Amino acid sequence: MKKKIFVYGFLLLMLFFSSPVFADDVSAAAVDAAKEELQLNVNIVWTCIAAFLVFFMQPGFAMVECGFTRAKNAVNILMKNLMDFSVGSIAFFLVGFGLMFGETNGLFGTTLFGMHGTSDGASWNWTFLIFQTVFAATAATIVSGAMAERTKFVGYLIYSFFISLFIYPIFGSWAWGGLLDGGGWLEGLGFLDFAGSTVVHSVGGWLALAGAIVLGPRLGKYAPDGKPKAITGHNIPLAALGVFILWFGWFGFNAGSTTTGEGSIGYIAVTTNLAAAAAAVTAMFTAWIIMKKPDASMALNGALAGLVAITAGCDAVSPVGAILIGSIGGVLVVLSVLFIDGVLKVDDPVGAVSVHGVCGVWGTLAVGLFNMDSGLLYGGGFKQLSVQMLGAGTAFVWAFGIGLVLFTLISKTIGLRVSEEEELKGLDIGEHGMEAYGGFQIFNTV
Amino acid sequence: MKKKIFVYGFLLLMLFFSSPVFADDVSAAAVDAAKEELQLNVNIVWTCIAAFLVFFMQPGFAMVECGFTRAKNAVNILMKNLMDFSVGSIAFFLVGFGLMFGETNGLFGTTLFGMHGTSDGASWNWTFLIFQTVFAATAATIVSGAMAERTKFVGYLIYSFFISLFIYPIFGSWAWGGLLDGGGWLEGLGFLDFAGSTVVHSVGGWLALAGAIVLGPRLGKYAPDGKPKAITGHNIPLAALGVFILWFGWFGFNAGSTTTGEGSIGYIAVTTNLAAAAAAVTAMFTAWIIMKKPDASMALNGALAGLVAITAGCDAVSPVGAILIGSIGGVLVVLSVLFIDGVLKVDDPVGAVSVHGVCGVWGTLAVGLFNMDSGLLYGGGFKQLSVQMLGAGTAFVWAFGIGLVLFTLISKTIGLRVSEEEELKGLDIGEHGMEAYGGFQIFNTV
Amino acid sequence: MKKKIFVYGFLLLMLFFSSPVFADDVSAAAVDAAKEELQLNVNIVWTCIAAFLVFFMQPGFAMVECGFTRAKNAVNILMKNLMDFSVGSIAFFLVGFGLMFGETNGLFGTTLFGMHGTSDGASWNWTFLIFQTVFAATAATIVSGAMAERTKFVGYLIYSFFISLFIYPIFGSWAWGGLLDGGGWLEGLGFLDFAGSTVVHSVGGWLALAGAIVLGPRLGKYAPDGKPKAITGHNIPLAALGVFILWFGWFGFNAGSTTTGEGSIGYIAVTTNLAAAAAAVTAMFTAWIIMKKPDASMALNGALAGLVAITAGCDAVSPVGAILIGSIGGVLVVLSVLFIDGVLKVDDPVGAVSVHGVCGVWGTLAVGLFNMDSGLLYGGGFKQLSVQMLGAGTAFVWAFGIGLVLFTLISKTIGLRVSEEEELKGLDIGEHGMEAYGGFQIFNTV
Amino acid sequence: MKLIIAYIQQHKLKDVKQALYKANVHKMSVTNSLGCGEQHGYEESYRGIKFEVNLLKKVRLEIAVNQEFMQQAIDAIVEGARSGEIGDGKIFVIDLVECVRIRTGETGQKAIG
Amino acid sequence: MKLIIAYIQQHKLKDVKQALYKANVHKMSVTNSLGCGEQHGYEESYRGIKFEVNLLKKVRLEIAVNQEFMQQAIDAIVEGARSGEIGDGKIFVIDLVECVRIRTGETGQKAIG
Amino acid sequence: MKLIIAYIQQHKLKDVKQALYKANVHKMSVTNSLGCGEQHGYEESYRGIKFEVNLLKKVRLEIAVNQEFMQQAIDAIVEGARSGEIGDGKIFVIDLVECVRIRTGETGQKAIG
Ligand SMILES: Nc1ncnc2c1ncn2[C@@H]1O[C@H](COP(=O)(O)OP(=O)(O)O)[C@@H](O)[C@H]1O
Ligand SMILES: Nc1ncnc2c1ncn2[C@@H]1O[C@H](COP(=O)(O)OP(=O)(O)O)[C@@H](O)[C@H]1O
Ligand SMILES: Nc1ncnc2c1ncn2[C@@H]1O[C@H](COP(=O)(O)OP(=O)(O)O)[C@@H](O)[C@H]1O
Repeated sequence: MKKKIFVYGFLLLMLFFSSPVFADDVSAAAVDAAKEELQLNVNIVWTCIAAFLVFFMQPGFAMVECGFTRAKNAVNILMKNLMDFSVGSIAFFLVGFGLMFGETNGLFGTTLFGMHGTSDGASWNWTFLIFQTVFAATAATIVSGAMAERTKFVGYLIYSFFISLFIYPIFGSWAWGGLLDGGGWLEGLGFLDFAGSTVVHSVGGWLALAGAIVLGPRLGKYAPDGKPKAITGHNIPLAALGVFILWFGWFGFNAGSTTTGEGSIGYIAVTTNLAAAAAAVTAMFTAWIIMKKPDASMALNGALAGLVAITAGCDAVSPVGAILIGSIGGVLVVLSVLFIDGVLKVDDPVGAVSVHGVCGVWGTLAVGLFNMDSGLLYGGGFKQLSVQMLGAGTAFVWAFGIGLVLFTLISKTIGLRVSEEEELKGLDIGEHGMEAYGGFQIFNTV
Repeated sequence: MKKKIFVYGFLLLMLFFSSPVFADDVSAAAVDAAKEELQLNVNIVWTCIAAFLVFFMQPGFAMVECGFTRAKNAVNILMKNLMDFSVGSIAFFLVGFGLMFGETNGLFGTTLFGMHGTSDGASWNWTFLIFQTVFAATAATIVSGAMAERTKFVGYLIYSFFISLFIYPIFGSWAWGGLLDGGGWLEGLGFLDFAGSTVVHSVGGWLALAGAIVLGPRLGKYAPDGKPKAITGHNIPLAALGVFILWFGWFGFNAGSTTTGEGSIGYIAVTTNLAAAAAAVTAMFTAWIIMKKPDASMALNGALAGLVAITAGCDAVSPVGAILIGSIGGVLVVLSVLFIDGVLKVDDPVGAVSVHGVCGVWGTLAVGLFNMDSGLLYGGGFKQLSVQMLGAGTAFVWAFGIGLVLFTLISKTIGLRVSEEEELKGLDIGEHGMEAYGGFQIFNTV
Repeated sequence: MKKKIFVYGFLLLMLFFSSPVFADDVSAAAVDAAKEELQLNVNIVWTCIAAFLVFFMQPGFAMVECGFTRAKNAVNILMKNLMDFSVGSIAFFLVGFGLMFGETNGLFGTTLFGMHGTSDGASWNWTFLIFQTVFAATAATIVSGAMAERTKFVGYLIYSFFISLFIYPIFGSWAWGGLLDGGGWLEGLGFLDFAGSTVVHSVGGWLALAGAIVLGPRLGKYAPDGKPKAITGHNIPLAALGVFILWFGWFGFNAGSTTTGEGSIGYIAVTTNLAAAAAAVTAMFTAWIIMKKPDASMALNGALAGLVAITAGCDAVSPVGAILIGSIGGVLVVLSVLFIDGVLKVDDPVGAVSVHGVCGVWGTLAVGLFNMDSGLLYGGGFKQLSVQMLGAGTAFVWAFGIGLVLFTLISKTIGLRVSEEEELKGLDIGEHGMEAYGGFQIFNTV
Repeated sequence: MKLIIAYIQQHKLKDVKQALYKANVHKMSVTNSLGCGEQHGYEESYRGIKFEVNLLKKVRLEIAVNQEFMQQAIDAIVEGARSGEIGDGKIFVIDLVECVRIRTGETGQKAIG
Repeated sequence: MKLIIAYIQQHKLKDVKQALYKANVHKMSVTNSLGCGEQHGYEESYRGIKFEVNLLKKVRLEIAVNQEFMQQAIDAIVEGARSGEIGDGKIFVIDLVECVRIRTGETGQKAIG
Repeated sequence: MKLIIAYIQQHKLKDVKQALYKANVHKMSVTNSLGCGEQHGYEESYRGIKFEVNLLKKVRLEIAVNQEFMQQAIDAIVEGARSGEIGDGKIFVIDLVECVRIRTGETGQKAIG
């Protein structure tokens, strides 16, 4: 964006000083200026709408997480989703955006706090801010799913605040800072993550992993012999609605990351859609083979896995590449859920770690393979792939590391987990003093 | 919009008659014409999409109202929301739009009925009509929440029809008529209500108050000693989904009110989002302090309160101003709900009067304080503030006054309230002969 | 689109070779080129967003179908909706799109398979592909509603695959092929179906009819004496949400079918909205008169009926025409549901045949009556009307015919219907081994 | 000791509870139930088909009382639940052999109240 | 007078109701229940974990009858509910001491039907 | 034969089931119930109004046993359900006159287990 403005400005100047000024020269400049202005308006309209779509992913997450957990904790999960977005929006406006996109000291941005220095009104920066705010909120909200049904509400508010305040923004500045005034070492090395398989999803996923580990599993999740037991979700229609909403919002997430209203958004919409579709299908068949039935929760997670996986490379892989990336993501997510649940014995009620963490890594590496310019399969050698590995690895170290520290600190001080009795009775009564489904008869004990 | 067309038309004419016609003069005019045409297309695309987002607020309201009331009245609430939009769309097309935006006789518009005189096809007026239709429907649908669980369906159809037919349009013509062919005395005085804190929300809120008063409280709402009793909602996940949908749609509501695709829409999206986020947080903490638990219904209403409050000034206050406006709105809505319920003893099942009426007034006055041009806090003196007070007061007198008359008339003639037995058994069986949740076991008596 | 590019290209060439080249001529060409480029970008942004809205109709269908059927089959219906979109997206990309829009051999397209020959990146074709993919998926998903609660999941996957693979695309090529590289005999005759009352909805509706006939009614649907019995839906709020989502998405469906960001989209939004509103009202009153109560399921279906009916002529009828088309559609859908259920004794749990098949035909014929250019009521004679009849009739023969063959084949081989015991226990347990509402108490037997 | 089982109209629960309180019966258990009795069901209509709902929603009360409270409990239920129309419900009484208060382990008559 | 309590498979309710009607038993109350018996639960799988559902959904009938109707009511239930497979259910019979029709205040045998 | 009816706290069901299994009681039926007893309800607050929920959610167990299992079943329930606080619940015992296994038609004591 900014670059273009300079280029055109420069052209304008050149034209101005070139003599003799021919009539058509002047008007060529005028045409360019008009074009630039209009294109900026198109970009703003497009990017704003994309931001709204990404905002709409918030109820998508809320419905998925609510539907895949038990009725007695439904209010709690909804409040968490509402509050991480609310608290996060303000934290990101005041601090996070500056850390991520301000002029960098090499490690993080140091200007633009509270949008300082940006004129109120028509500046592109505001559009960019709303777009980036909803991205930050996506990273933050991923965590709540993995920590559902046992986390203290106060503890949740605190860690959610820190994620939007600095954990997400600082990593973000390394990979995406150059999109505005910043510039980070990862992007400097050529790390490609178009819409955030790593920056948003893996970071969220690894934070979620840290949280789930520190918390420990829900009561009754593992039998005394260590065998995992199923704790079924209470409202699959709601969860399915959530997945469809996420898919819908993801068009804004991926295609909107152009922040430019032009041809490639149609292309990105196609790759995004194909990857999601392929992943839903392969996840269903994988579940069908392993568990003998086409499990709906796996198919739904499969669609999300495909979306996460294509996020990094949606602009730069072929449609067939997209189908492959999605297909592998769909298989991966099922295996990963089974592995984390059954082998690692980490209790992640909605599969957030597998969907966002694991498939985020897969999508990031897939760029190294399928990128039509620099990917291994297109003769680009191992260079891109190794940069992608570095980026994905850094995200893991940063997010999982800080996550462990943060959650342990909260756990040792104000406490991260509710009491056993509260967990049995449900967090809705315990934390919020209300029920999700007043009047309905529900077997809370099942 | 219109003005621009005249300006450019004028320029075109001037250029045409200026002689000798230089090559670059002509092309400058051509550039302007092309630019104008393209910008119009951008505006149309943007305004249409914003209108669709505002349309989507209809299910937002439907889900909030349905979720916050009891299962036995769920079908009824949904039918009301469907029908007020349907009946209202037609009434507004035939009459309301003309009253609001036709050439005015000083009190209301008198042309454009049924869009008379507008050529079919590409005219901007059609885009403007769809945008204004969904606004009118928003005002109309607010009322159903406050009158839920006890209003006769026939009575509802009638008053809903009148709201879209003339109650909303006539007030609207005073504040917004000049957006098309009209022009009203309030806007003439300098009344500022960018996207409708007063025009849409307060008007809806005060009609809702009148309705709730004429109807009286639901059976069992007040103990014999006058103490209010809680009648809990039956589906909080649905209500939360509704709030998220409303938030999503509100981006169209506020940013779309530019009806122009340019830079300020990003800015408006930012202020809108910050106000909503801040209000959700302060409402939660207010509820937490007063009731010892972070009540979800209050936090959800808080988000809506912030959205209503920022609506009037979203284009003209600073982001920090937006946070303050939202924060105060969030506190206000909680206190107002408690006051209306506990002191006024008016039974408003979903808090519509507090959210739309009270916070609409707050948002309107806040323009007089926080407007960066004319607000009291920016050295603009009391002038703007007093005009804002006048506007908010007029809205109250008009909407509450007409509301009392209308509802009393319906009540005395065809009847406004269902029988006691029907209320106990539920309006779904009584009015529609069907159940919302066939097969589910529900304790209707609780 | 394509045509315009040629026109402008031609102009450019002409300008280039015209001598002497005047300064303003050159810049006029430059202006045109810039304008063309920008308008293309506007078109891409608009068409992509419209495509996303149409995608969002998928959860609309899913919620409507889920809500109008029983809780014990909810997971199954959701999986079907997820999978028809997923499988269909891939089939349409690989084969369907080429059959529909590739260069035609007279009967169907033979190029563009897997988008062969389309350069990756900014080409308009990608935007067109995503837009057409979501249309194909709409046709496919209509069928699941009519076949709900008794169809084997495997059978569903198979027929759904074939619909997107060739059944929908080949008919589509006859009416719409000329929108890209193809060209069909129906459009050649002057058949008008702007957004697909016939191409999408009737085709889906007649396939649904074939499926419902081959399957036979659900157990308990007809008493031994042949009298139909009501099998009530389990979640009307979800169904109502679905209808509102569909209405929202339909703005993309109809207005997006311009694939151009210009004035007529506002006009189309108005006609679409008025028809839907009018139909909801007339359907409600029709039900009220016949069944003595304003049945919500009929009013909701009414809104959909109006949307289907206006789809063919939304660009070319007057607003008053739209109200009439919708009003008649609303009456028709109620009568049709009663007729199909009570006289034909075909069990269509959600009314898909009436909404999409019957009202699709009505909307197609209505173009022959209400089209402001060629309609009978506008003095255009019977010509248009007869072409519309031919098109609607062809759709019936094609879709219903192939449907009968396909479903019978599946039924005879792998089986189309679940066992009686599975039907009684619910397809969720039988096909997917899980429940939709874990923990809730539900009377499955009612 | 007796166990009283009563089926009443859903919307009469509040009145019955009040009547029982006045009769000094404070303990009870409430369950949802579908009932099929003399009341012939109302007509629901759904998508144009009227159908008789012959399993009507009822509330089931279970009240354990000492012998001497039995009659006043029954009277209270009748008082609270009667509207005089078909569907008002039924009361069944059975013998209770034993009663245990889990918290204290008390048994018999002193455990009941 | 007897009170018959029967646990049956959910999807057999329709057949049982029909059999009871034929046996001239028209009144009953139906409740949802989870049962744990010889039937060992089916396997659900959710997110990859199979688990045995050992509380199975059953329907609970409660039918008050006069002595002379008892056997034919039991036979009807058995006829309607039996499939021969584990999980078919159980019937329990207890003595009914009193019965009151709330609407009329009638008691005893004439109140039951 | 006896029919044991027990009302317990919802979240104690798992423990009670385990205790019953240990006592060799494998069969039971479970229902949802709202109870009103000595436990005075907790305070919910909704939209700023605190209200006392005086119908508390309970789980209702129904267990048919042969005489000789009765005491150990009662003991097991008490063991699994007792926390010592108000709201722990109650156990009621009534006489069972007959018992039929629908699958086989067996009656009496051998049908019960
Ligand atoms: N013989 C019975 N066995 C079991 N439940 C019964 C019996 N008779 C009535 N009920 C229950 O009582 C409810 C009310 O019965 P109904 O016949 O309508 O009352 P009434 O005859 O007093 O008007 C029924 O819906 C059913 O739940
Ligand atoms: N002893 C018992 N006490 C209470 N309920 C029982 C008892 N035995 C069986 N049931 C109920 O009957 C249902 C069917 O029992 P089951 O043992 O599967 O039948 P069967 O042994 O005849 O095949 C159980 O799910 C349970 O609800
Ligand atoms: N007399 C009774 N009749 C019916 N149900 C009862 C009776 N007493 C107690 N219950 C049931 O038992 C539950 C627990 O009773 P509660 O009085 O709280 O126990 P406790 O006195 O042992 O602390 C109640 O909620 C209610 O469901």
